Amino acid sequence: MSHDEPLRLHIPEPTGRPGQHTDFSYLHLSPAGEVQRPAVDCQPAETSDLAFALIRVLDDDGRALGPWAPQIAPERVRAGMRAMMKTRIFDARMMIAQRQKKISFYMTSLGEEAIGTAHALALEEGDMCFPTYRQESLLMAREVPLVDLICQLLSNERDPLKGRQLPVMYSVRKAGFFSISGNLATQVIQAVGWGMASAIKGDTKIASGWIGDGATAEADFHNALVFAHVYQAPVIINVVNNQWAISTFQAIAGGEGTTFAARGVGSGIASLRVDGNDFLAVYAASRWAAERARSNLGPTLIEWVTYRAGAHSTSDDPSKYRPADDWAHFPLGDPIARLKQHLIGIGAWSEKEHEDTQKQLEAELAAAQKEAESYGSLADGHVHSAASMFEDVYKDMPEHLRRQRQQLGV
Amino acid sequence: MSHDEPLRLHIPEPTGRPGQHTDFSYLHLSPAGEVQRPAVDCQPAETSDLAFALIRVLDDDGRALGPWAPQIAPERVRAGMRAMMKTRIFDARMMIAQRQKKISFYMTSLGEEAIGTAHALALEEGDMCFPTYRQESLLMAREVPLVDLICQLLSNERDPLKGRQLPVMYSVRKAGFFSISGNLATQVIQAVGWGMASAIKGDTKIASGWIGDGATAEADFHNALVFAHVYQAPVIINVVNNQWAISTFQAIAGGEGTTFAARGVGSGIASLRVDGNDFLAVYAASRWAAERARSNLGPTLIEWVTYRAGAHSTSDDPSKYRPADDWAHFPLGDPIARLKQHLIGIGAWSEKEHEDTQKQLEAELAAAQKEAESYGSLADGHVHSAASMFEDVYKDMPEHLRRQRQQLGV
Amino acid sequence: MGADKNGNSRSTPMTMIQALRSAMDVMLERDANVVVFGEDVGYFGGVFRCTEGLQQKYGKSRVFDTPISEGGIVGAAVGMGAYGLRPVVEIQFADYFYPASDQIVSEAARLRYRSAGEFIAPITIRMPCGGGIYGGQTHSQSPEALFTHVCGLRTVMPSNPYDAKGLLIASIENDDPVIFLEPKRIYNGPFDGHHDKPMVPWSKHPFSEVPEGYYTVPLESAAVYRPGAAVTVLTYGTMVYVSEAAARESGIDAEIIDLRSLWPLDLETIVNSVKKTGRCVVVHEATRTSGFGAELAALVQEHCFYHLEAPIERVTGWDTPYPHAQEWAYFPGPDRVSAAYRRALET
Amino acid sequence: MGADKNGNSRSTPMTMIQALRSAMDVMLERDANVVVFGEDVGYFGGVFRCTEGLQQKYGKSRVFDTPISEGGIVGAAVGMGAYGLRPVVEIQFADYFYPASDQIVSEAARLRYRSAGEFIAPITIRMPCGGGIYGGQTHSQSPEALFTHVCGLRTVMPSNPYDAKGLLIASIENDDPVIFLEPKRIYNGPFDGHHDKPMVPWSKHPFSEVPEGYYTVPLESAAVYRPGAAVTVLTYGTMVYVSEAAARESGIDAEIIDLRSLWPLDLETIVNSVKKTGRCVVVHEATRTSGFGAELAALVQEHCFYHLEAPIERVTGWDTPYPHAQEWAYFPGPDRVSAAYRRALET
Ligand SMILES: Cc1ncc(C[n+]2csc(CCOP(=O)(O)OP(=O)(O)O)c2C)c(N)n1
Ligand SMILES: Cc1ncc(C[n+]2csc(CCOP(=O)(O)OP(=O)(O)O)c2C)c(N)n1
Ligand SMILES: [Mg+2]
Ligand SMILES: [Mg+2]
Repeated sequence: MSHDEPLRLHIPEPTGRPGQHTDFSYLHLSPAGEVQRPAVDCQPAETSDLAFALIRVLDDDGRALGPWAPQIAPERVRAGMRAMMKTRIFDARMMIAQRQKKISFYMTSLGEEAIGTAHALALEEGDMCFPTYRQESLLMAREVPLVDLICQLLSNERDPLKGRQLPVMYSVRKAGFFSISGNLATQVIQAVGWGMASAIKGDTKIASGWIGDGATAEADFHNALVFAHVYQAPVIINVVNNQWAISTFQAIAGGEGTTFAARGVGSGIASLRVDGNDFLAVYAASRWAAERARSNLGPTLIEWVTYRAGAHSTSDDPSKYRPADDWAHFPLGDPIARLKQHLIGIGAWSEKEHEDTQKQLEAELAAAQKEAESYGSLADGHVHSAASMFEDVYKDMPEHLRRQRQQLGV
Repeated sequence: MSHDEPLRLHIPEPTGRPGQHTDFSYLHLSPAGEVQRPAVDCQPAETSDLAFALIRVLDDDGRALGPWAPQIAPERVRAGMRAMMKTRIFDARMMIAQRQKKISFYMTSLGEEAIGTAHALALEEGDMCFPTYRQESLLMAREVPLVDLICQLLSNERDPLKGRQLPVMYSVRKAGFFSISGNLATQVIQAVGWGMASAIKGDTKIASGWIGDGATAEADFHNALVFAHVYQAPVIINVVNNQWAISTFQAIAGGEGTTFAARGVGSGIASLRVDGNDFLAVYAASRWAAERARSNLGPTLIEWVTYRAGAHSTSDDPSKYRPADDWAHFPLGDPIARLKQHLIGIGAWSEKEHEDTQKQLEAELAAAQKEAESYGSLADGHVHSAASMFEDVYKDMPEHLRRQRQQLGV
Repeated sequence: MGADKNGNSRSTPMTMIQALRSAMDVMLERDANVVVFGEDVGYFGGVFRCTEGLQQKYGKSRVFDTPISEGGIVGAAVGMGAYGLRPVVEIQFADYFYPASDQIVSEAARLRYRSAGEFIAPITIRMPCGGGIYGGQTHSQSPEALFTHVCGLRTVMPSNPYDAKGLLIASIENDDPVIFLEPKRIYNGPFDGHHDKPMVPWSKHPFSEVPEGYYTVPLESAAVYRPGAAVTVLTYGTMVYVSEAAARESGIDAEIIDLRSLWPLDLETIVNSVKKTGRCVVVHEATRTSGFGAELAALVQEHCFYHLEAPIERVTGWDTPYPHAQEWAYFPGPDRVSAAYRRALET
Repeated sequence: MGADKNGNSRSTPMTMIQALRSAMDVMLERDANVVVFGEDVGYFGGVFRCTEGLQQKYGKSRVFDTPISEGGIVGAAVGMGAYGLRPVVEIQFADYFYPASDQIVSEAARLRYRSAGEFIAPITIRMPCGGGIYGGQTHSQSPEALFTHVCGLRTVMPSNPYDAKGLLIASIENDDPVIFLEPKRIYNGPFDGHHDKPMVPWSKHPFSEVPEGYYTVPLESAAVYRPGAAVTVLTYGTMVYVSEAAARESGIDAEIIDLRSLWPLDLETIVNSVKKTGRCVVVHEATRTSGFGAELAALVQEHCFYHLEAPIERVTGWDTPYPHAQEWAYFPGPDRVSAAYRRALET
């Protein structure tokens, strides 16, 4: 250990770059069914090894194994299946609409559909999610009217957000879906605050905050962990580790040699690391965390291990920084295919039903899109009035904004 | 686990309030000599249990025990003893000067003298500390001219900081002591940046960042952990857990049911929890961390468990929020008394030498204070000129500041 | 002003601190959705004692201590506001709001707009500001201009106990996020800039008569603190008293307007006065460049150009950090303000 | 300007992006203490491609990716600056600087002052700003006024490739912290506000001739972009071209001053022009209230009061968040600027 050796800066690198094959062994997978399931009222420290293991229920043959295999009616799982498929179809159609310049910008959740879907099913009505831009599956599971969503994407005259927000920055209060911020990471401490408010009022509702692997590096994530821990807030902190943050690998966000779940444990928060492409594992872990929160047992952090199969957004080209076929090699597979295999295995689904559902959803979406497009789009100028731009800055429009509106002549 | 029970907000409380006796069992002490000492090149995860245990060398009888007992020449320990005593005397005298209104504000480090002292001895010349306002012991160990420090406190004409900073907000570059910020927590990520710079340049110098238990709640602490981990920066992150942050107990900062060291482990950083009132333990842990950093093995977080024996600052009255005699019951005792007992035990110190040193230091300090006071003080108006107020805002004074200086007529 | 507009006749002399505490007390009592939190505000009652006794009275889940994380404090408040509470949070010193910038600017200020009204952030962020207490650069700042530039925020600064209570209640009841700046130099008495003179307590000042119960002072309304004919002075906070001292000492009949609400602003009162006097001096303690005085000067020349007989003067803190030892060379005291009055009248 | 003042004669047409990249390239080459980092700037070369190829050329410890933490990026840069490096960091969009506020304001800007020169923060913080790309409220902001209010910072905004490179090199070499704002709408061509017309590439513009080597454009110096006699226009960034279009379309002989350095400012050039024209219009894209235009208006009336024949007009973004769908109703385009010219000339 000579002190004369010069220091050098360590820069983490992904295990695969364009033209290579990613070595996914860094993920440290556990076999399905192997990880213990502690009691809901366990101490946070008892989850230490869960933060390094990976909770999985579905094995490679689609069988549900182990203590985390949830009690869930097949009907609910089928609903989840539909919501996942709907999410994927929605994303695919909207991508096309963006390429056709009908909508100005889009972000898909391809490959991550299980997480929001199963999580939404595990929550109760009235619970509030504080999502990022990649949780459209929460909306699909909560059956939000598609026309409203597409009008938001089209920024048209029926956009519920009056054309103010970029496409995908939804706000759907009645579905327990908080207004999405363009500034990363701000919403998790807000979720904690919402949960604290529920506790202050003696309510029974819980909050669920969402953040990407990359955004956990933002300081606001720390604020969320500290406040959630100190006040034992009834909140679930979801870290969606899809391995990438635009062009940077999760190691650049701090994932190297540790896990995002481990951060939670270190902060005194019960934490789980879960196969995010395993619908049943997502459901089970979400239920565990929700029950914990609702029983005054405090917050849970869940790291969902998944893969961002598509581009970061329609402005991005991932083949510049990672192998083009990376997703095909991702060891946790495709959440829809995996649940399909399981459902068929237990006799609750069939190839035919899958195809029928696909067609039916395609039709439903086509109809919704058609209707939404009939209300215009940003491209054709059918947007909310310029006058509406001055509203909602304050509750009541102050003098200076009235003056400015007048100056604009609207 | 009924869901109908209302939620409630948990608000952590200290285990003692004015008029009570604090129950210090929450500290979870380990006996001296019991905690393992992993190899300097261990993996961060191998320090998991160290983050919950407490590294201690000196037992109640002043014997140095166990694998952490450092190799250190008695002469160095004696130098440390002197620096600790000097710190305490300095603090006491400056407190009096503040009460006499000679200086406008003061903060003591009473009870925490071992930490900066032993840490400074464990670093090398050229290493850079990024301290808080409670690390004057670093300066004493590095034998910074006392007159300069007192001139800073007096804000007088010889204040090296030109009267710009509150007393105690020193900056002593040549002693490896970075300019103290009044805004909490900002300096730790800067320490990480400094360490990264050293690594970028292939230098051999390391950085040492300092933060209080309370300030770890600030988001900048997270930035420091993330960057230190990602780039394996050659840095030591010192968390001085003196149990209090002004009036709030360390549980309000997130210490309840976990430790501050655990945060480090969760972030993938090797972390130690150390008896901060045990000079030898401080020295040993600091050496371990410094060697790790200097050998390209990455950062270490050290939680120093100690007690803020005095008021937060001269503006504070701790008897309002904690038992007045709390320190007397603090189980880790007084660092000076403990080292004295050890040194006498090994025959390297005596009561007489202690008294002589005390007297000699008192005299040295009295002389320094006298000289410093001869250069005036804020109270008597012997401060840097008003014109100097406009300097150093930029490297070269821009036009508008020249204009403003002129307007002031100076 | 000793009498209460709302018919509540019992008044007591209060300091600013007592008045602010009384405002929170009244609102905690009236509205179960009001919660108060911040660093050291719970058990201890705040480093300036503004929340003393409130935790004992309303319980730990209505009034509580927080981790030292301004970003966390405001972020949590935004979430609570979305739930339906009305958080009143304290930033220990205005100098420490920066870690909360993103939550204030990108979240609280924009939430109603971006969600088209689905979610709102009806939060009040109290922060002691200003110098004059030898606090050095991190206990003296007046960052109001960093807030007035952010659409969606309201910025308020009272200058006396009566207004402090009435404006704080109005702010807590307001559905927009309010930055409530408290000039700490006048917490315990009006301060006219003569730091070498003995402190005057609030009890000697008429605006320290404060109704014990509920009342409001409306936002967006300025007060003519001292009517006058020679020059219009636009100011707020501590500088109201400095401007008054300058009027007294210079013998210049200044009309001193205490803005109270910085933004949105009571422009009408300003314009009427400047049209009358034809001269205008803006006084604030914050650094000059891009300070709120710049906006005031820009507005006045826009709206009163043809009435102005002299350039609008700005008397402000210098464009340097607030120094510790040179505090009184930095502070824009009565002499500098008097000189500006004279310059404004020279032509 | 096709020729290089410093004797380096080889010039090439460059876009703003290429010019910025070239500035970093030159400085990475010349000074081993220059390092470049930020979100996605390393392997990928930046979401706007400004750092493309630099990591390959200078290695991973000179040009690297960072965690998504603007506070961490600037905080680390301050520490590196204290060590002796010259960090050049990118904030992906100016809208995302807020998490770095405390490190910028309380640390970088004050370090030299508070340490009496022992430590400095010679860092350059690049950030794309401004709208016109349908980016909505979090990809369109122009927060310059939040920086110009902070003493100790320099704020710079180029409007063309030549200046972009020369100013960026000057900023990197400067020992003060510099906020370097890049109007992203003109990264690939000058944009005059006519969003429905085809985009003009930089290659058609004389200032796209950029020397390949080292040269600087001095800080604190404005450029008269278009000489004129009727009215002085104070502007910067994208708005230079909008102001020019307005002059062309209105037929008004506007003297357009491109400030380039917002603060510290080249006041002399401004004052000389206003004294000549007697009229002044300030144009910026940022929201109006407490925008940098307020400071400009305040300064101009302070220094040119007796020469002014009409109120100083401000043409700015409205005081609302930057909306997505109503982008062109928000953007202060040539029509609004022309109308202001006319108003300024009316009297
Ligand atoms: C404060 C802030 N900084 C930077 C950005 C730019 N940005 C948008 S998304 C993104 C990557 C986020 O990655 P991750 O959190 O992993 O989420 P994912 O996109 O993978 O779902 C970045 C850097 C931003 N929106 N906000
Ligand atoms: C950003 C910021 N917020 C708040 C403060 C006010 N403040 C100064 S010291 C302090 C307590 C710090 O406690 P801790 O970190 O435990 O350090 P200790 O005083 O115990 O050494 C607080 C709240 C500050 N200086 N900066
Ligand atoms: Mg990601
Ligand atoms: Mg402490």
